[in-house]
Amino acid sequence: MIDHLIHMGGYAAYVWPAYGLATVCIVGLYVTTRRTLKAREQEFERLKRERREGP
Amino acid sequence: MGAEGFEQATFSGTGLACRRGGRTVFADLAFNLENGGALVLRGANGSGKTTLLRLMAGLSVPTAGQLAWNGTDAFDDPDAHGARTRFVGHLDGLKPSMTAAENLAFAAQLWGDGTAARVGGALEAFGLGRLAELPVRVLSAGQRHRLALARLMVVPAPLWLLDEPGNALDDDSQRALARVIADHRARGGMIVVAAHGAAPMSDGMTLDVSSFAAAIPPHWSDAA
Amino acid sequence: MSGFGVILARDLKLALRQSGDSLTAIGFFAIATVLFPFGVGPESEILARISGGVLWVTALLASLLSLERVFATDFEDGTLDQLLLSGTPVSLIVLAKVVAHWATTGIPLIIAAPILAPTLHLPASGYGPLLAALALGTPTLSLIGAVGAALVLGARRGGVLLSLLVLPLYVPVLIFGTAAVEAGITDMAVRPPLLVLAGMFVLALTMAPFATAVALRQAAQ
Amino acid sequence: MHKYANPTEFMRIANAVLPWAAGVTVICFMVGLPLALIASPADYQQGEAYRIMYIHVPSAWMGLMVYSIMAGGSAGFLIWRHPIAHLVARASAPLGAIFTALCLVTGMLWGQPMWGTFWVWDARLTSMLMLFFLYLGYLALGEAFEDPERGDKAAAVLALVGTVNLPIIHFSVEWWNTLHQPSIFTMKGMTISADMIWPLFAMVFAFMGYYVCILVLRLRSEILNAKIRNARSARAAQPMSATTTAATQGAP
Repeated sequence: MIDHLIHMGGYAAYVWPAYGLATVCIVGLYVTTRRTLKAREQEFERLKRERREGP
Repeated sequence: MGAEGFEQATFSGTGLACRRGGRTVFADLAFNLENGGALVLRGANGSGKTTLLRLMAGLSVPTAGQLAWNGTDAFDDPDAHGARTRFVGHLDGLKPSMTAAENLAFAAQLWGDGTAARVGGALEAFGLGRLAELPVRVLSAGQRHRLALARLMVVPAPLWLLDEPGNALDDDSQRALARVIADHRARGGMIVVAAHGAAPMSDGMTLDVSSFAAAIPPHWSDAA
Repeated sequence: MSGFGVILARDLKLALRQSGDSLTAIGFFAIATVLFPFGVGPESEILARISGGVLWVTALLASLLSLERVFATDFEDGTLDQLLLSGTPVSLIVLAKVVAHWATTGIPLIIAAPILAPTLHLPASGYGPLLAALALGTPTLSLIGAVGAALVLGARRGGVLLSLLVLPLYVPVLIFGTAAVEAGITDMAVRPPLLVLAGMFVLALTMAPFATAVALRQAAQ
Repeated sequence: MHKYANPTEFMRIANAVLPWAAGVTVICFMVGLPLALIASPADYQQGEAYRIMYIHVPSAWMGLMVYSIMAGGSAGFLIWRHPIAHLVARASAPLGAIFTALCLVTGMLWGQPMWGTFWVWDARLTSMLMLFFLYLGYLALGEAFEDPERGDKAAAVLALVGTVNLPIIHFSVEWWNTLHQPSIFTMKGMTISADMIWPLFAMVFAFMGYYVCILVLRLRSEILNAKIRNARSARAAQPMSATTTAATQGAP
């Protein structure tokens, strides 16, 4: 069963890259979105702290 | 200048707010102008004088408030409002490869009946008579600015909006500008001038644009 | 004369004074067309086969080349503000500008196309449809391109950006323009592709000036 | 201004939707992937290669759906003056572009085993290629201006112009395809049998759930970005006097 999954009836060279690319896109986009969100949240907090304490 | 006066009109703004460069520049700004009225806009750099002038001309759209001509919203018919407005900004709006006279003649055709008589008079008023046939690219910055001001007179319009007209002018031109403005107001025209130093008219009402910065309502992008 | 006529007359006068624009458009059209035989080889069968497509692609790029200046010069020297305050509806101002661009670029391309076609061994039966298709297609290219030209006013690297925005919208005109020439060459009916081109022209004529006017008013904010 | 206009209200709903969308995404992927990869039978013609369809079709569908959402957001912003509708469009655009690119690449990976060539000028695949360029134009135009709001408005107009042109492009490409291409190369040859429907549905809903999740995160990010820009430009615009007096008084 597993080797059938791996060989994909001889089309492994096409099916797996397709699913692999989809995974890279989906996970990659989630990670970058998460990272920019966190960076901006920290920047925003810093700006708010700075404004409260005066320049 | 033609003897015809402008018909009765009031030009007013209520609760005006405008954004520039991702920021609200002023809010809840109001003004009222009658025939013959003059308004001088004061305020530090970046306080929104130019933004307000472009808004009054209908070039910018306010984010709040109403700009009214005789009570009707100016933005209901932007073309009509444009036709009754003359705007002289930082850019002169002249074609370098065309001569001074051609530039004014184009304005005369575009805005009115295109009679060449007024072009000559306009050039004379600002001492540009002998430069009429020179292409604008050979004129100095001061001469170009005077040409842009001369264009105000080519076809009469009730509302004049001038953005720091005095900057590049020598004393004679300052006096010529003051005379032209006085005559415009005498015929019932209105004028709004953004100025730093001396305003080209002495009895104009003053409006400090930066004083309207305080009333800026919280925008969703404010840091609060 | 209405605002439309005044603006058009001035732009044509300016174009005559600086006739460089149309010369560069024709020059680019010529050199780009002549490049293909070097790339594809001088054999006449291959060249004849692709002549319609090559002429159309190079004409399309030549028209795109001069599009950026349609509003940019007026935007930079402040004339755009004076036009917007002239009481002439902005769509008419845009139409005047587009007709001026078409006159300085489209017409020279239509004139130059049959002169250049022999270098690609375009069969004799292809000349008529080529001229008809260009006559209907180049105004559509100017109209659609004007939307892009207004959108990129004041943008960084406006020229490159303009081609990225406008070329995908040029594909339908390219497809049916080339199809008209192909039909002429292969003695098929030339009317259908020309009718579709005419349809696209009318659609562009009605919608593009409005979109361009919105973009121009945004640029003048 | 109706109540979804200010972002705190809008984001309150978005944040409420997020966990549900995440749930749907995870479940659909967990159901869809095994079905797609293992359970559903091999296609009698193409063998296992057709399994690429379970990525290709949903991403094509998402590419188109996201563009229509962008058009809706842009229209809401330009025509009805909704102050943050354009943020939905700006936040969705990169997602739509990635889905369209994924559709194109998976189409090529599918084309190779089926027809021996990576790129097939099939009508729908070519239309997706054009859609990808429209996305690139939208993304490039949005970032091309110093004043961010100028970029928003210009990109919104482009999204509407693109929406009007997309059917025309598709019609032209469809006609052009039949003119030049013998029909064997088209994707229409694929008949979707009943047991292929469920994995396809699962994958489509998984993609949609994923889109909603990322959209909510990106919306938060866009709103924060606007606040950061505003705070910086507000400080820059403070009149000279205010900053000097504050400096002389020193920190409280």
